[in-house]
Amino acid sequence: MAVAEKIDTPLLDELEKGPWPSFVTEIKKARQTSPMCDDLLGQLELSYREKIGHWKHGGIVGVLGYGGGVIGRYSDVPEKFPRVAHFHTMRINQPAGWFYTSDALRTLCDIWERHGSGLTNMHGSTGDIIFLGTRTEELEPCFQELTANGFDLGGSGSSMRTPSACVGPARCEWACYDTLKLCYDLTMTYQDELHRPPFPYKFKIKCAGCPNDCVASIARADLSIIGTWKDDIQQDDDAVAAYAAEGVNIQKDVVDRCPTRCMEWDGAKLTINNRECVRCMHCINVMPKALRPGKERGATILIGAKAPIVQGALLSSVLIPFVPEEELEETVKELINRVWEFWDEHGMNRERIGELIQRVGMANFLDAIGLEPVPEMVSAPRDNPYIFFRTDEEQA
Amino acid sequence: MAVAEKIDTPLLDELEKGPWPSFVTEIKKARQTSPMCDDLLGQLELSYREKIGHWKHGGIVGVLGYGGGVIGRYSDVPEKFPRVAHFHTMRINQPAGWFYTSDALRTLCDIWERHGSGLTNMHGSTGDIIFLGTRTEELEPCFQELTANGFDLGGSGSSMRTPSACVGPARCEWACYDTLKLCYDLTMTYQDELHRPPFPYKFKIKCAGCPNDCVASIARADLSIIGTWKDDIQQDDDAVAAYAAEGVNIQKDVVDRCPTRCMEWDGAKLTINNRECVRCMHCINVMPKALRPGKERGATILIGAKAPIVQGALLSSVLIPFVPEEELEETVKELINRVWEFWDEHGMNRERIGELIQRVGMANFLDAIGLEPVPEMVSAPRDNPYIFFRTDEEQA
Amino acid sequence: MSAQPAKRITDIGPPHYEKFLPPIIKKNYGKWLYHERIAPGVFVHVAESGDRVWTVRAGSPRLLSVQTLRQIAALADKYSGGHLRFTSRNNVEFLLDNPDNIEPLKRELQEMGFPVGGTNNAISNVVHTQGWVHCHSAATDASGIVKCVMDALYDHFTSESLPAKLRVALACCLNMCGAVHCSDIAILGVHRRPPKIHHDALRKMCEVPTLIASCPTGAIRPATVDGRQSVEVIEAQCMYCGNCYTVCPAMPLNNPDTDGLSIWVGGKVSNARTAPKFSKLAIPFLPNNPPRWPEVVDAVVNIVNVYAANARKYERMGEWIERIGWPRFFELTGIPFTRYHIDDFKHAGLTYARSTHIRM
Amino acid sequence: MSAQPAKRITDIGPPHYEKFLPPIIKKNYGKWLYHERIAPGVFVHVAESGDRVWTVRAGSPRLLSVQTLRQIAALADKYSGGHLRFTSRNNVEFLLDNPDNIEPLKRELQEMGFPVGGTNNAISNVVHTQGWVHCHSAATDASGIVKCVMDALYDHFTSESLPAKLRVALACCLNMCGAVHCSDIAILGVHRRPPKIHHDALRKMCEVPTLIASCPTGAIRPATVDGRQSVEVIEAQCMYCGNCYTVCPAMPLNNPDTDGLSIWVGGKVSNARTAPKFSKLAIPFLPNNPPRWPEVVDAVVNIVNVYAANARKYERMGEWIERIGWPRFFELTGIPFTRYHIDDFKHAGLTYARSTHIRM
Ligand code: SRM
Ligand code: SRM
Ligand code: SRM
Ligand code: SRM
Ligand code: SF4
Ligand code: SF4
Ligand code: SF4
Ligand code: SF4
Ligand code: SF4
Ligand code: SF4
Ligand code: SF4
Ligand code: SF4
Repeated sequence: MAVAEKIDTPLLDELEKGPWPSFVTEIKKARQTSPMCDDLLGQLELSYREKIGHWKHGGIVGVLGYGGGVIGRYSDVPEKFPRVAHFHTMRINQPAGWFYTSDALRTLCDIWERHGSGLTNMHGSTGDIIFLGTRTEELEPCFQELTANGFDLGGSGSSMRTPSACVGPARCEWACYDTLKLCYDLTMTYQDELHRPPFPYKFKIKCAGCPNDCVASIARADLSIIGTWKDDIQQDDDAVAAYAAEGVNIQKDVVDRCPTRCMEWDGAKLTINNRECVRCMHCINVMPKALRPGKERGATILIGAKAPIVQGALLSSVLIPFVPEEELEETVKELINRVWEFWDEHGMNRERIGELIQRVGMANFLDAIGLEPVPEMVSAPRDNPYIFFRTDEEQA
Repeated sequence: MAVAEKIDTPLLDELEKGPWPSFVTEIKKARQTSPMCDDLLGQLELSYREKIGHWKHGGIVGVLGYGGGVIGRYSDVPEKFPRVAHFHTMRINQPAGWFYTSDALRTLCDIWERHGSGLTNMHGSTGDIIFLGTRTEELEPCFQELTANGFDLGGSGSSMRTPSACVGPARCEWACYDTLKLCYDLTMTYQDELHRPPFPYKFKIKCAGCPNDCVASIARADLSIIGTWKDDIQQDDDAVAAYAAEGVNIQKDVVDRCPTRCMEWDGAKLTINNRECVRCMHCINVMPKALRPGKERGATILIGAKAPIVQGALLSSVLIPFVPEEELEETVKELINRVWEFWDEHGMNRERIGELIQRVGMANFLDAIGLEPVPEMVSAPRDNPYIFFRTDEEQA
Repeated sequence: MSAQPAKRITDIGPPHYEKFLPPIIKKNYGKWLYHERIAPGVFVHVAESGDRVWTVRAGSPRLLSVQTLRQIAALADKYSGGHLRFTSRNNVEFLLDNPDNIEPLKRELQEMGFPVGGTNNAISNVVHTQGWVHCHSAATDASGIVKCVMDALYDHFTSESLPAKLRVALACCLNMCGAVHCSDIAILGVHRRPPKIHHDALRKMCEVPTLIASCPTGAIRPATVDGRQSVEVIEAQCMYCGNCYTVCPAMPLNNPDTDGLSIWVGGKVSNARTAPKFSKLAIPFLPNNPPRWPEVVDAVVNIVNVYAANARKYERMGEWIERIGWPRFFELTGIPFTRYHIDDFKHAGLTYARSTHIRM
Repeated sequence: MSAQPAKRITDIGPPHYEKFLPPIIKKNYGKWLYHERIAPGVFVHVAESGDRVWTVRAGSPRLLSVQTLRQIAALADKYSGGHLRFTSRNNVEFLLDNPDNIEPLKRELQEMGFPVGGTNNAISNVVHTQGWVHCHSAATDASGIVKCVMDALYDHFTSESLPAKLRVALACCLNMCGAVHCSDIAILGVHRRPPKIHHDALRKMCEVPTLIASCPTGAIRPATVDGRQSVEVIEAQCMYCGNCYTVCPAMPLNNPDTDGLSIWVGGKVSNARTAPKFSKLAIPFLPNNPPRWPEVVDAVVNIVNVYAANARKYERMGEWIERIGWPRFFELTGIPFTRYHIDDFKHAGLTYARSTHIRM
C-alpha cells in the first residue's frame, strides 16, 4: 500500500508531547504501510474536535464457520474517511502467559500488515491479541494465514472467551498450580465453545497462580481459578531474621497487617498459627526469601465475576474452597460442563452465570450442579428469616 | 371477684420448676383476684398440648376518641374458656427511664385488678406498661381511672409509639444529653400522633445517652437519638495507671480493641489520637474512672430501623452526625415534622420510614427534608455507575 | 374523632419522670462521675458531689401479677425509699443510698425467687414477646421457652464470667417484636407451611387487592373457588413470612406439625468496638417441644458454652465469630451447615464469599 | 455451521506456550525460589537450581504498530535470546539470563521512548479500552486520556515510591471493558442524557420487546410515533447505562455536550491483606476536554498525591480510605461530597452508615 497524503491533526499532535509513549505516534508509524491509518487519524481528529465518537454500532461479520472473534465496525462518516468505512477488529488467542518469540511476533506483524491497518493492541483487556481495523473482505484471508501459522481467533459475542493466565510457574515462585498448562488445556478443550457462540452470553475463564491474582480473575472472569495451599507456610527462620536485620519492620509491616493476626514476632522468631491463616499472601509478599506457600498446593475455584451491566458488578464467589493440583484439570472441566448445562437450561438472554446464580439462589444452583453447601461459600449465613423450607423433607 | 375452681395444668406445671422465676406462677398468683387467669391457664395448657396458639386475629377495640393503645384479642375456643373470650391488652405510656415510686406501682396494680386480669408485662418490648387481658367493656373505665391517676395510653397500629429512653443522666455517667427529658418532651409533644394513628405505619423513637445504646435504639426505632461528643475524651492519667496497676491489660484489652487503633500505650502513658476516635465507647467502658466522654456533648440522629417484615430488617442510618445538646430538642422536632410530612406524602400503606427512604433513595429524601448530603451518612460512596444525573443543572 | 365528654381526661401522657426519681438521683442528676462493680447484680455510681448510689438488679419473668408487683413495691419501700425502676431488658432495679441495705435486699429477693444478677458480662434477661399467652400470630410460645432457657443459663445470670455481654432474645414469629434481629443469640418462632385459606371468612373480612399486595414474593393470586372470588397461594413461592395473615385473618399460618424454632447468632446493638450487627442463621429449625423445649435449650447452651470457652475477653458473640470465621463456628459448635444458611433474599449475592480468604 | 473447505485450518487454538518459553524458563519451570528487586522495572528470580532470570519491564501504549512490534522483537533478539512476553497490564517484559544486558537494554528502550518501570510500588500501565479509536459506545476517548494521565504520573512509573501498588484503569462507557470496577483509581466515561431514538432505524434494526426488556429501570415503553410503532424513553427513569444501545443501534447515547468522565477510587483485586474491593465514586463528573483532559489529569494527580502523602506502607488506596474513613478522604482531597455519591441502586440501603462510628 502507498503512503497517503498528509492530513492535519493539530489536536492529536498534542498527544505526541510528554514522556509516555504515544498511541498517536503509533498510528502515524503505521501510516508507512497502511493508508487506513490516515483516515483513522482523520476521523479521530474529528472526534477530538467534536467530542464524539464516529463509529457505528457493529454489524455481524466474521470468518467462515466461526460465530465470533471479529468485532464489526463501520465509520459513520465514510464519505469523509472512506478507508475506515470498514474497520473491523480481529481477536486472536494469545499464547498462555503472553510469551512470544521474536519470530512469532514478526509473523503476526507480517500477516497484519498484509491484511489490515498494521495496528494492534498487545493485548486486549480479555487477553487476546487484537488486530485493530480491517475490511470485511480481508477477514477470511487473514484468518487463513493466521491458522496456517499456528494462530486462531478468540471469542466474542455469546461465546467462551480466550482464557488467560498469570505468568505462573514460568517465572513466579508462588504459583500453586500450573496456570499456563491449565489455561492452554482449557483453551484447546473448548475450541468449539470459543468459536461458535453456544451460550446465553459471554463466558470468561482466568487462571491465577496464587491469591495475589495477577490476572484479576476474581474481578473479571466468570470462572476464576486461584492457586492456594492447604498445609503450613514454608518458613525459613534465618531468612526472616535477615529481613529484620535489613530493616524490615516485621511487627508493623508484616504481623500487624496480617488480616487474621495469626502471627507473632518476639523480636527474634516469627510464629505463624497456620490454622488461622487465610492465605492472603501478604507476609509472603513482603518476605519472599523467608516465607513461601505450603507444599500441598492446589486452587480455590470461584464463579461469577462481571462488569456492572446491568445488575451491578460482581466479584467471583467461592465454589470449591480447595482442589488439589493433581485433580484440578479434571475437576474444572467437570464443573464447567455442569455449570454450562445449568446455564444453558436456565440462563436468560444476556444473563451472565453470576447473575443467574443470584437470580435462582446459590443453594438451588449447588443442588443443580451437585455440590454440597459448605460455609466457606459465604461470608456469613443469612440474616433474614425468609427461608424457603422444603415441603418434601425435614418437616418436624 | 371470686377464686375460680382448680384446673389441671400438668404441662404448665413443669414450668414452675427450675430456678428462674416462672410466669406460670405469676398467672397462678393472679388467680387470687381474677378468674380470667383460670381460663388463661386452661387455654395455654391446651396450646401446650396441641402446640398451637388459640387466639384469634385481633379486632378493632379501644377507648373513646383514641385510635390506638389497645390490642384486641379474642379466644378461638371461647366455649371452653369463656372468661378469656375477650382478652385485650392495654398499652400504657411508661414514665421516661421506667422509674416508679412504690405508690405509683400500687396505683397501677389497683386499677388493673379492678378492670382486668391482674397480669402485666413490665414492660412491653417497645417500652410500654402492658396490661395483659381484659374485656371490651372494661377498656373505657380502666382508661378513665388511668388518666385520673396521671397515666395515659401508649400507641398501636399506625401511630407513633411511646418513645423510650435509657436511664441516662439519672444514673449513668456517660449520658451525653438528657435522654429522659427528651423522651418525655417528645411523648408530650406528640400526644395526638400517639393516640390517633395518622401515619402509613408505626413510628418509634428511642433515646440513648451514648453509643452503648442501652435502649437498642439503632435496631428498634424509626428515629434513633444516640448521645455522643465532639471534643476529646476526658482522660485522667493517674486513673489509667491505677487500672494498669490493678491488672487491666491496657494494650490488649483497650488499645488493641480500639476500632480505629487510635490509641497508644507505652506502658506508662495512654495517648489517644482523638481526631481518629469514632466514639465507640470501648475504652471508656473498660476504664470508667479514667476516661469519660468529652465535654462538648450532643447526639447523632439516625433514622429508619425496623424488624424484617417484609423487606428485610434495617438498622437506623446516620442523618445528622452531631447536634449539640442545647439544640437537640428543637432540631429533633423540626426534623420529625419534616420527616413525617414527607412520609405522609410519599409513604405507602404499611411502609416504615426506613423502607421509604430506601425506595426513593437517600438523596431524594434529603432534598425533600432539606438536609445537605455529608459523607458521614454513608459507609462508602456508591460502587455502581448508575447515577441519575440531573438534567436541569450541572450539565457540562 | 368524636367529641369528648366534658370532664374526660385525655392526652396527658405519662407522669413526669421527675416525680419518680429518688432524691439522691435528683440531686446528682447528670453529675455522675463513674461506676464500679460490686458483685453480680450490684454496682455503685459515684457522683461529682461524692454521693453514691448502689443499684441492685433482679431478674424478672416480665409477665408479672399485680400481687408480685406489690411485693416488689414493698421491697422498695423497705430498702430504697419507695423508689425503683425497670430496665430496658425488663429487670427490676432498686437504687439504694445505703449500702447496708444491699445484702438484706438481695436475700429477700432471692427468697421471693427473684435472682440478683444480669450485670456486666452476665447473660441478662431475655427480651421476648407474647407467644401463646397473647398473640394470634405465634409459631411458638414465648414465656415458656424463655423460662426453660433461663433455667439453663441461670448461673450465667448470677455470675459475670463470660468474655463479654451476651444478649438473648426471643420472638414468636417473623414480625420479630423481640428485636431478635440484633442479638447475640436469638430464638425465633417459624412457620414452615403456607397459609391455609378460609375462603368464606376471607370474603367477609379481607380486601383481596390489599391481601395480594401484602405478599412480598407475589405468591398470592386471585382465584375462583366454588364459583366465587377468592385467592390461592403458589406454595413454592411462599416463604412463610405471615404478612398476609397480618392483613387478613382468614390466612392463618399456624400449624402444630410444622411450626417450630430457629436459632440466630452474632447480632449486637452497641457501637462498642464494632458496628451494630444483625444476627445470622445458626440453626434453621428445631421442633416445638413443650413444655420444656429441650432441643432449643440444648442448642442455646451449646452455643453459649462454645463461645465461653473460645472467645477472647471483650469479644461479643459476633465479634468472636468474625475473628474465627463462620466455618470454624460451625465446626466448633457441631451445627451442620445447610442450604438454608445460604441467603437467597434481596441482598443474597453480597453474602457470597467473594475472596480467597479461606482457612484450610 | 456451514461445511468447511477441504484444507481450511480451524479450531487449532493458540500456539503451545512451551514453544515460546526461553530456555532458562523451561529449565526452571515451576522451580523458582524467590525474587528480588533490582531497580524500578527490573527484578530477578532465583531458581532452586541456582539459576537466575532478570526481567526488564517497559511501559507500552498498548496500541502498537507492527513497526514498533518489530523494533521490540529486534530488542528481544539482541538481549533476551529472541524471547519476550507481555504482562497482564500490557507492559512488555524481556527475560534475560545475563545481567550485563540490563543496562544496554534499558538504554535502548528509553531511546525508543519506552519507559522502564511499573514494578512493585509503582503505578503500572493503565488497563484501558478502545474509546474513539474503535468503539461505537464510547462516552470519551481511552488512549488519549491514558496518555495524558501517564504523562503526569510518569515519575510514579519509573520509581517505586508509593506506599503500595496503585492500579489505574479506564473504561470509556459503563460496559467497563477496562474492569475499572476494582481499581485503585478508575476513570470512567459516562453519558448523562437518555438515548436519542432514531425511529426509522429502530423499526428496521431492532426488536421492540427485546429493546424494552433490555432496560433495567423499565424506562423504555412502547409508543406510537408518527402513526407507527416505536418506543419512548421516560427520561426521569433513565440512568444512562447504555444497555438499550447495546441491543439496538437506533438508540445512541453519545452526546458531545453532556458526555464526560467520572473518577472512582479504592478498588483492588488481590487478596493480599484485605478482600478484593470495588472502586467507589470519588468524582461524579468531569468534562470531556480533549486533547489533554486537564481536569481529569489534575483530579487523578491530586488523589495520587494525597494518597502518597497520607497512606501507610503496604496500604492500598482502598485500605487507606477504610482506615481514615470516607469523610476524611473527601476532606483531604478537597473533593466535594454530593447527592450523587449516595448510592441509589439495588443494594443502596446497605451503604447507609448504620452505626454511630463517626470522627467528629
Ligand atoms: C476490546 C475490548 C476492550 C479493550 O480495548 O481491551 C472490549 C471491547 C468491547 N467490549 Fe468489552 N471488551 C474487552 C474486554 C472486556 C472486559 C475485561 C475482561 O474481559 O477482562 C470486560 C469486563 C469483564 C466482563 O466480562 O464482565 C468487558 C465488558 C463488556 C461488556 C459488559 C458485559 C457485562 O456482562 O457486564 C460489554 C457489553 C456487552 O457484552 O454487550 C462489552 C462489549 C464490548 C464491545 C463488543 C462493544 C459492544 O457493546 O458490542 C466492545 C468492542 C469495542 C471495539 O469496537 O473494539 N464488554 N469487556 C476487550 C476485549 C479484548 C480481548 O478480547 O482481549
Ligand atoms: C406487645 C409486643 C411484644 C411484647 O410482648 O413485648 C408486640 C406485640 C405485637 N406486635 Fe410487635 N410488639 C411489640 C414490640 C415490637 C418491636 C420491638 C420494639 O418496639 O422495640 C418490634 C420490632 C421493631 C419494629 O418496630 O420494627 C415489633 C415489630 C412488629 C411487627 C413488624 C413491624 C415491621 O415493620 O417489621 C409487627 C407486624 C405489624 O405491625 O403488622 C408487629 C405486630 C404486633 C402485634 C400487634 C400483632 C399483629 O400482627 O397485629 C402483636 C400483638 C401481640 C399481642 O397479642 O399482644 N410487631 N413489635 C411489643 C409492644 C409492647 C409495647 O408497646 O411496649
Ligand atoms: C440498665 C440499662 C439501661 C436502662 O435504661 O435500663 C443499662 C445500664 C448500663 N449499661 Fe447497658 N444497660 C442496659 C441495656 C443495654 C443494652 C440494650 C439491650 O440489651 O437490649 C445494650 C446493647 C446490647 C447489645 O449490644 O446488644 C447495652 C450495652 C451496653 C454496653 C456495651 C457492651 C458491649 O461491649 O457491646 C455497655 C458497656 C459495658 O458494659 O462495658 C453498657 C454499660 C452499661 C452501664 C455500665 C452504664 C453505666 O455506666 O451506668 C450500666 C450498667 C450495666 C450493667 O448491666 O452492668 N451497656 N446495655 C439496661 C440494662 C438491661 C438489663 O437489664 O440487662
Ligand atoms: C507480570 C505480572 C503477571 C503477568 O502474568 O503478567 C505480575 C507479576 C508479579 N506480581 Fe502481580 N503481576 C501482574 C499483575 C498483577 C495484578 C493484576 C492487575 O494489576 O490488573 C495484580 C492485582 C492488582 C490489584 O489488586 O488490583 C497483582 C497483584 C500483585 C500483588 C498484590 C499487591 C497488593 O498488595 O495488593 C503482589 C505482591 C506484591 O507486589 O508484593 C504481586 C507480585 C508480583 C510478583 C512479585 C510475583 C513474583 O514473585 O514474580 C511479580 C512481579 C511484580 C512486580 O511488578 O513487581 N502482584 N499483580 C503482572 C504485571 C502487570 C504489570 O505490567 O504491571
Ligand atoms: S498470581 Fe501469584 S503466581 Fe501468578 S504471577 Fe501473580 S504472584 Fe505469581
Ligand atoms: S498469608 Fe496472610 S493470613 Fe496467612 S499468615 Fe501471612 S499475612 Fe497472615
Ligand atoms: S446508653 Fe450510654 S448513657 Fe444510656 S445508660 Fe447506656 S451507657 Fe449510659
Ligand atoms: S472511644 Fe473507641 S474509637 Fe475512641 S479511642 Fe476509645 S476505643 Fe478508640
Ligand atoms: S413476634 Fe409475632 S407472634 Fe410474637 S408477639 Fe410479635 S407479632 Fe405476635
Ligand atoms: S406467608 Fe408471606 S410469602 Fe407466604 S403467601 Fe403469605 S405473604 Fe406471601
Ligand atoms: S468500555 Fe464501552 S466504549 Fe469502551 S470499549 Fe468497552 S464497550 Fe466500547
Ligand atoms: S440508557 Fe439504560 S436506563 Fe436509559 S433507556 Fe437505555 S437501557 Fe434504559
